[in-house]
Amino acid sequence: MCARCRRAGRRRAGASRCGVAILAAIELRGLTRRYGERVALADVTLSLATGQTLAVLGPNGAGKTTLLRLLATLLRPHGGVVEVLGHPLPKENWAVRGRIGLLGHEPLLYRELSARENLALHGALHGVTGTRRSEELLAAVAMERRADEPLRTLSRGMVQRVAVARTLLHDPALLLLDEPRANLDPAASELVEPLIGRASGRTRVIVSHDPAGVLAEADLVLGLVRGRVALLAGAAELDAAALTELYR
Amino acid sequence: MSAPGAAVAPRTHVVLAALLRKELRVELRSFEAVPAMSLFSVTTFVLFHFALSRNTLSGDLASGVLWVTLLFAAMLGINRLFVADAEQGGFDGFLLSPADRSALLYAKALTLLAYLVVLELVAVPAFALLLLGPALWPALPGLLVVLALGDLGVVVIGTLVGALAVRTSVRDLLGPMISLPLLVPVLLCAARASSPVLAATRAGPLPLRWLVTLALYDLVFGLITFAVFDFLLED
Amino acid sequence: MIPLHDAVPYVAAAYTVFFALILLYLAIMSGKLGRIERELGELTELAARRGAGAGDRDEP
Amino acid sequence: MYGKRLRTLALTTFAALTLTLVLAFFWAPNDADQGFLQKIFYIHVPLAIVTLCGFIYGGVAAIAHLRTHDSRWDMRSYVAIHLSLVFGVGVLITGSIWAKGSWGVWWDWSEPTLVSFLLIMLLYATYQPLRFAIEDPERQARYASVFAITAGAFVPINFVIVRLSTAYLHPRVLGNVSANLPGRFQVVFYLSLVSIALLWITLWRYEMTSKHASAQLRALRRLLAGEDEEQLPRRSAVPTLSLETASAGSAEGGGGAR
Repeated sequence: MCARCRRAGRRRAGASRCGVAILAAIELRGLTRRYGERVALADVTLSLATGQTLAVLGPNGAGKTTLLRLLATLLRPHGGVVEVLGHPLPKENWAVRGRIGLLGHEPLLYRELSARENLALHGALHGVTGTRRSEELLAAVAMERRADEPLRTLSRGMVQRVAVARTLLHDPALLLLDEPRANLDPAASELVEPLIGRASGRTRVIVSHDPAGVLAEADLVLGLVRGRVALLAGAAELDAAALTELYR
Repeated sequence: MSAPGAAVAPRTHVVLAALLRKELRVELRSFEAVPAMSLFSVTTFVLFHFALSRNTLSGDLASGVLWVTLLFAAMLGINRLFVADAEQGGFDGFLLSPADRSALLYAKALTLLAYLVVLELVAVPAFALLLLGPALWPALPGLLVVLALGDLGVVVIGTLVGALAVRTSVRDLLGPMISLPLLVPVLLCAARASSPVLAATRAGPLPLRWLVTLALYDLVFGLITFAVFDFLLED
Repeated sequence: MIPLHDAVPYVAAAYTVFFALILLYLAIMSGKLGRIERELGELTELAARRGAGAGDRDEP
Repeated sequence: MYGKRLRTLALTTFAALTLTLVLAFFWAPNDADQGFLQKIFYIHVPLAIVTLCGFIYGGVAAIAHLRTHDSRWDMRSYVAIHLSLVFGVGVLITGSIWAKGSWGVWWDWSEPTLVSFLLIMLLYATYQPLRFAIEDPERQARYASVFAITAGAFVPINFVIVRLSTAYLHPRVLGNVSANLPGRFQVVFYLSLVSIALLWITLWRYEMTSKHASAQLRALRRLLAGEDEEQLPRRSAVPTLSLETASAGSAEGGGGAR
């Protein structure tokens, strides 16, 4: 039972709702999301067990980012059932927020503030007390030396590393990564691997345009074309050819 | 492999303090809003001097000029209020956290109030120096009361309209276009309330009728803003 | 109390403005109706072509 | 589904309006001090009242939209405000004609209804630009509803405060003219109020029917032409109806409207 559910007075014993070892980290049944009259996501159904990695592939505008933002409780589903970390969305957004780490194209950091100040703000928003965790992460992404300079003076790669530290500051149970390796040079990629890579042991959803690369890390692969599920299979059964066919 | 325990949901005042610290730092380092507002107000007084070709003002005219200037200077603050959050992903960063949504409303309202107070620290003395006929000192206590209530009105409407207009394509136009009509009652009550205080002969008493109306207006729109603000964030 | 014949033009003006406004509004709305009608025409034609093209299913 | 009772509604409105005109001009006596000019009163004041109620209904529909996330409420709010804006223009013009007739000036700051109406129109004139400035249809609808609620609350408050300020200057007799009208005036006034309200409702349903028809037309086009051929939706302030909810609730739609 996570701390928040206990505090919220959830006494229903044995409820799968927030049992610690919940089976499926993500459960989608017939998920739909519209953009005005057009469909952004139509009838997406999948189940991702805790600790596994889902790779989401597909041409631009297929709804990959929409799916990611929806899982991050930033977008409301228009239809279907969405359960993240055992909590149905959007009814129990509160229980899921703070347990999700979103790393997207935007670092979600203030350029005028330094890395430490940004992490302090993010920590306060998430109820993370003390600076032990943020110092640890700054060291992990090798940014502790330039942690007090405003971010606007840092390079895009460095900001992305601080963004990785932000994503992990509140120790999320689920990582949502939108092309995490963009803007990262090989050395930096190596550095963040234990944090957001397979080695981190967290449940992950990765949106990527590099089928071969992501195939190695994924347990489950979802192919989206114009918002519809074009392909949903275990990574083992797929090869790069099937994936490139997706982009034709 | 148990799911890592979630951090307990943060208490609102902790979040509020963090947001205010951020606002203070961002403003002190980028100096976007406050200097512009203060300079704008002094320049506007000079414009009024030439436009009305009057060396000193008092009574209705003085309070009118003062309040119109403060209102337009406030427009600059309202336009800048949410820009940093909209452009640098501040909204998403905040929405991802379990923090209470209205903490952002309180933080932004207090920030706008701080903008206005600093603005008035510059504008009111400048006004007294440049245009005000009667002495400022006897009028100051009454004027401060009206300024306080007027600022509340501007803060309530400004925060709501600032959030409404910031993520649109014509934000600098839409902000003032929507907030000015909504602020007319605030301007009306504030100007009527402060005109006897700035009277030429002796600083007269504050008209209670306008103060009460202004306070009620602030209260009603404060409740409305509180009720609808969250809908501006959720997607 | 302004004399009768002075008042008539104002009253007439007010009522004509009222009706003119309503008629203008109806004109705009009928423009929209025209557009809907034209688009429907296009679609029925598309459906007919689609129906003929398919050939096997008998279109209702 | 909105067109069902439209014809009967239109006929009743037509009958009510003609009856009002006939009674206003041939049955009601001339006013003691305003004379024949007072006839404008039968158009101007009911139009103002109906327009204000239209704006307030726009706010109520917006509240329903925010609570239920149902795009039909957003459409109702949009059409109500759009129509009230058109009526509001009528109020301002007839008001200034009346001011010209009775006080010799096209605009009179001491007439509270005119002043507060100008303010309300200035505020609601930003409704369309606000909608047009937001591209994402979902967010457009939500921001428009937030605006409609705030502006809807502003309408009565502003009416009171402006009346407070002008009456404070020099009280006008016109303030409560509709209250102490002798018999015949009162009958014609309320009849006119009812008929203009009916007119507003008829036009509202008429526009709802038209908007709903074009929404279904676009859906039909998507079905026939398939997804890809459909070009990017051009930006518009008009709300988009998500038809699943709309068609699903068609039975309710007819009854529930207004």
